[in-house]
Amino acid sequence: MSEERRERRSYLIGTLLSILLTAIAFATIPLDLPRGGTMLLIGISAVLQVIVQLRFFLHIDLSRQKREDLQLILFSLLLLGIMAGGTIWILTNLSQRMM
Amino acid sequence: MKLLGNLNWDVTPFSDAINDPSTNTFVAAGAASLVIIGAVSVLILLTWFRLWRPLWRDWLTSADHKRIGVMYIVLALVMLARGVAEGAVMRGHQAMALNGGPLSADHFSELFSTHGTIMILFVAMPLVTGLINIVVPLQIGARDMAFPVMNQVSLGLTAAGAALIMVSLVIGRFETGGWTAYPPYTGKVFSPGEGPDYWIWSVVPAGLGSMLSGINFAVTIYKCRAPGMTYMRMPLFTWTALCTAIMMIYAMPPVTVSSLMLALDRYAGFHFFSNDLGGNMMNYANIFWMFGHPEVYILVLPAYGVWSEVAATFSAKQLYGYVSLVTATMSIAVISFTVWLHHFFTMGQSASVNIAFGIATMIIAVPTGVKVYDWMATLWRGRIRMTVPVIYLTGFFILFVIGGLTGVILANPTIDYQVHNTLFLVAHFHNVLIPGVLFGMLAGIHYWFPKVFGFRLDETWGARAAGLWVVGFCLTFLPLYVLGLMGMPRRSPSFTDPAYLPMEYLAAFGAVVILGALAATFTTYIVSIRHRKWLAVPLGDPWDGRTLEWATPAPVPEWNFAVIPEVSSRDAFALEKEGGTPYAPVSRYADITLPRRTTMGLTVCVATTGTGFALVWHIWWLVILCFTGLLLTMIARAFATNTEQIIPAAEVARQHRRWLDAIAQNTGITRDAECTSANRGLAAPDEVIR
Amino acid sequence: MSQNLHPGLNLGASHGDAHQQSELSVFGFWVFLMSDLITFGVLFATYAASSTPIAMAGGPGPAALFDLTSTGMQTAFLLASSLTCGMASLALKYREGPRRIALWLAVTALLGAGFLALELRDFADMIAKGATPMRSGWLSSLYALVGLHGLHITAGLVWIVVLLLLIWRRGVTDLIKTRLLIFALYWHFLDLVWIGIFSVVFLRGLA
Amino acid sequence: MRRLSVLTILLIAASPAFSQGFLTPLGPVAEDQRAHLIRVTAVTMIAIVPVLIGVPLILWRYRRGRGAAYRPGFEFSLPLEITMWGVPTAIIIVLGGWLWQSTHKLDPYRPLGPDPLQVQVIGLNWKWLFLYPDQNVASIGTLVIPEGQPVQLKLTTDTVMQSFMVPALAGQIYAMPGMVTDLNLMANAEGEATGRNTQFNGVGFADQSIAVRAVDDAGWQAWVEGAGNAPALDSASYAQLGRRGSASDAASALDLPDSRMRLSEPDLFHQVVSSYHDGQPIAPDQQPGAPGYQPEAMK
Ligand code: HEA
Ligand code: HEA
Ligand code: CUA
Ligand SMILES: [Cu+2]
Repeated sequence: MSEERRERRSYLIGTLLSILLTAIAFATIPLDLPRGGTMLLIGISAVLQVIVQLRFFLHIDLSRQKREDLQLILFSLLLLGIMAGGTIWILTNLSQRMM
Repeated sequence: MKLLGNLNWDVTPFSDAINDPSTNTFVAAGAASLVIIGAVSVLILLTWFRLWRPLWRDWLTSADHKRIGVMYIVLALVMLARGVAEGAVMRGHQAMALNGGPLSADHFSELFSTHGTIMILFVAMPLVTGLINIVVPLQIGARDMAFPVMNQVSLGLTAAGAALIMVSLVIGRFETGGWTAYPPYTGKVFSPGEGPDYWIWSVVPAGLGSMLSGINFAVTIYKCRAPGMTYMRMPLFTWTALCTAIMMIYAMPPVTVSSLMLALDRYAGFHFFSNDLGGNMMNYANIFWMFGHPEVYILVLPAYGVWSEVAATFSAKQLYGYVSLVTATMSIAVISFTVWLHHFFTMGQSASVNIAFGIATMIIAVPTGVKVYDWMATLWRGRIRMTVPVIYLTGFFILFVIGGLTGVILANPTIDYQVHNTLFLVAHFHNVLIPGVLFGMLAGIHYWFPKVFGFRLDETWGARAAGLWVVGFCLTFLPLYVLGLMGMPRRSPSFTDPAYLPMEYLAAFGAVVILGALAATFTTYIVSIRHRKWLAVPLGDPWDGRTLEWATPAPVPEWNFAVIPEVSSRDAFALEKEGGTPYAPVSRYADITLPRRTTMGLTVCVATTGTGFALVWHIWWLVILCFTGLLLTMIARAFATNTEQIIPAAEVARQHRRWLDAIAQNTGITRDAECTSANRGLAAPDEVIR
Repeated sequence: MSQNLHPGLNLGASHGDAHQQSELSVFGFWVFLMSDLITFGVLFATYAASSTPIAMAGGPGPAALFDLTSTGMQTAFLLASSLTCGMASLALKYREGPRRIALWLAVTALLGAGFLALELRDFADMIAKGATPMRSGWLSSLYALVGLHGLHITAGLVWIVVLLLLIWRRGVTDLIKTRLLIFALYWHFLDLVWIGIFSVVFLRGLA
Repeated sequence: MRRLSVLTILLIAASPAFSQGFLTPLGPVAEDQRAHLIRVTAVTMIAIVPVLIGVPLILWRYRRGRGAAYRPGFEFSLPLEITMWGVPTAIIIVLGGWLWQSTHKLDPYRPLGPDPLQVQVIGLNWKWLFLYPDQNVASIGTLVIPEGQPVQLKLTTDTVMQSFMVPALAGQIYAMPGMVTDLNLMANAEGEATGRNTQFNGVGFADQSIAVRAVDDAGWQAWVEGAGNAPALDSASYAQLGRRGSASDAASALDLPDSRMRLSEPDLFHQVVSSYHDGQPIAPDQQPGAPGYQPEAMK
């Protein structure tokens, strides 16, 4: 029973942290900070929230059993970065040179 | 509302031929008739020989990875016949295309578009997928794929795409913008007909099917290896299959997305790639090649795997440089995701972008070179038998390095500005695809054929075919390099410069030789089937193999291994044969659980083909019908029970013991008798070095 | 191996084969999700590259179309549904009997449907303002990205219905446990993608 | 180096056949491109030739039954590994360096000298239209440039994507509707060359070639002045050009004595580019190059 309670707590913590990070991200808009700062804040809270959800909802951690899943995710993120980053790099470069 | 959407009698090539008789329309009508005649005669033959039941029971509903693999390869062969014929027609046309040519420009452009699409997605891809399906579970000591039913579904999706392309020959027209289908040319405004829709709805299911295959292969290799089969003990072919699988998983989504975006543009008036309202056609090229480039390495990696197995087996040596080969394979797989821009160096991006992708491209030459050298070192100080696979290997060595070299040349933006979109590029990719991928698959098929069917392929005809392929290839494609350097663009329905003619004639002659090679290949199969008693190798090890798949009878029973083997080294079977106890009796057999036959794959195939066809012709009720059917099939599968069958231990024991007995009664043969009828599939130890 | 191999999975002691098969399925599904991630990634990149005046082609832009309150509410719905989905996993793991599981699943479905309803309302509002996907390249990529996520959610709702039917017909068998676990992965993954969407599309658009 | 010269001789021997390609260059860019091709090929041979020679040798020497040395366990050798990885790596480092340098040097956007001659290029189905805004000359399917002077092309299309190439002068660059790409080139001497579109764009693709003439100063002046009394290129005649057909089709439809027209709307190029950016959809019958094109001016 106590294990169940522990796990339930972990879901609740995850939810609370997610709410907090979402709130921070949304708050940047009415706060009207400089654009760069806003983007940075949004970006950071998004990344953090992804990590939070991976940890508390999807139960990915550094333990041995999970290593395979974690490696899979990291590898996918690498390729995602290459593809999405590459696309943005290429297309912005192109549109700068073509207008 | 029109019940049949845009369909009517005028969309068939027959009505064209009647309304406007000419060489051009007759060729089209002839091709369409061939498809119809072919399909009808297959139906008649099946009925005549009463093959419907076995076809249904043993093949179409089977979830056995070996049978699914064979079906992939048969699909590839059917499509290959069309692809090669189209290649030959194109070469014939171009040889007469000074200021014109027998075919219309429209027809010629349909030809290169179907040819490219078919060859890449419905020949090379199913060959690779089929071979992996057959070999990998055997090499890693598994009973089947991780997801046998999904395996069937993947095949069904691929077959649906292929079926739609075949239909396009008879009903309507195919797309004319090449296998890359760049918009805006393929958009609604410039290609209002059904052509690009055929392309889209062939590519999308094939892409999904390959993605699912990739997942299946990867999970199988990750999770279903026999005990003791650590990563660094896996045979090289399995390693290449793993890397290919990973690439399928990540490289297929882009093409699905870009094709569906094109579909949204065409069907719903979106503006992803249109000229007006902020469309961006450059993004299409970008996404397509994010798939397109990894795709060509998806094809070539398993061929590299075949070379590794063939080189080791037929030189009777351990593979040289296992770790290097594994490292090289993985590097190629990863780097291939960083080079896609080399297909559009000339789009106008800055030098820095071109440099980054150009250098990344060149880097691939390093691991590829390492592999080539490793295979040479494997042959070095071996005892090489010049069997058919080794003839292909030789052709590969000599020709592939030339193709690789021209690849490295293309990787230089400076030079690519000149030869991009010319026949130089066409020569490059045939030069890597044919000696690389297709020779590899042909060698692999020759090598593993006895494992699946229980008899070898005829060596004499096999060698003739291999020789013709090599000669035909050189004659057909090396001249294209010259034409490319002369500035002749690819996809040219005609030209005006008579200086092209000599090389065009040479290439056309080469295409004739290639047709001969194709005929010799089919003859090989026919002759071998005729002589199958003579060529039989029921004991399962015709080549003195080194890896686990050879430690089973031929043909392999449905459950592959009577008991799952324990592995303690690389080249496990070779080591057993040298000093251990190969063919050891088993004391305890257990029941074996296998998936039951199912019609899942077939249903998906039919429903997907129907959906695609209905979408092409805007027959909306049929779209809804077929697509709902597809969804319901999948949902129904969730409720299916009783999906497994059990092979009783006694049956397993009976068959296994019978095989062991046969082995005990046979003395085996040395490698000198390998290609004679004395070869029953048991390898005797080689004589000691003279 | 312990029962904790995949949290939420409670196959009992004597199910060696089932455990093996379930591990295959779960891992296979992870791999599928990663492939799906690339699909979304391509659309994200397309969207980002289309967030230019040229791609907006003189049509309405983010400021005219986005409604932060609605986005916030959608986020809340989805997050809450993630939590209830987690509760369903817990019920699966620690409680015998199907009632609780079914209940939590049903709540998840309702929250998901609420999300979808809000999203559709937003789309309808945008269309009413003339912001159809046919209006500009930017809008095409917006609808494609957000719409694909919405389609995933819809598929998830159908999936829940199938699961509920299965539980009703068969009770909580091993097979259904694995499927529930896979569904949970899927649902949480969609929440992850949504984080990307509200950050990259809505917040960045208004920043 | 000997191999390099052999290769050069071979290429020169074959040059009549290459008369339209970049292997017989007419300008500095193509010259550099050819040199780069030869350099790269030569260096790569270091890695390729051993395979071409080694494979037959090995197959012969170690064939079964010949009784040469046999070492079935040979599977690793450190020196060999180092060579196998090292040599290709070294080659790629060298090639990479050259790639870097030559790609920057030959960036098609880089002018080849101060104050280049401006030419605007519009790709149509299936012809190229050249506009000389400073000279008020337009030319269909023929590109005339003064010899020895840098030329800067600005390219766009008024139809699908195309790719412009004059092999003897410079490599190709894509041209796309609503967008402008650059290509800089120059002719070293008087001469003629052929250019084309290399990106497939429909049934007239093969006809979309252009005659390129590099002429001396007098020839250039004469050519430009001769356009003064040619028919005017205005929106009506431009609409005619948007119809599908080759350059000669267009010339006969417009009754042109030769390829030249008088450019009466110097802003034409920008109008074409911006027609894709005015926020209005383009109906299929208003899209030049489309099968159903019915220009408004002619309805
Ligand atoms: C795998 C890919 C593949 C293969 C095998 C081929 C094979 C051939 N191809 Fe090509 N081709 C492409 C891929 C391929 N092609 C692509 C992608 C394009 C670009 C399309 C576009 O422009 O968009 C193209 C375009 C293309 C063109 C158009 C060029 C242009 O743009 O101007 C031409 C013209 O002649 C041509 C010719 C040929 C010929 C004569 C053959 C053959 O006849 C050569 C001989 C055939 C083989 C070597 C196959 C041997 C294999 C077997 C026999 C397997 C047997 C199977 C079992 C044993 C199970 N091809
Ligand atoms: C199986 C298929 C296959 C393979 C293996 C390759 C391999 C390579 N390809 Fe090719 N390629 C295609 C299929 C393939 N390609 C296709 C289908 C297209 C065109 C599609 C279309 O437009 O329709 C294409 C187009 C293409 C382009 C685009 C050209 C253009 O559109 O203008 C480029 C440019 O960089 C390129 C480069 C390379 C390189 C560098 C390799 C390298 O991997 C080659 C590596 C191999 C070697 C180099 C030989 C062995 C090495 C050694 C012996 C040792 C060391 C060598 C050195 C150090 C140099 N390819
Ligand atoms: Cu092409 Cu901008
Ligand atoms: Cu490539």
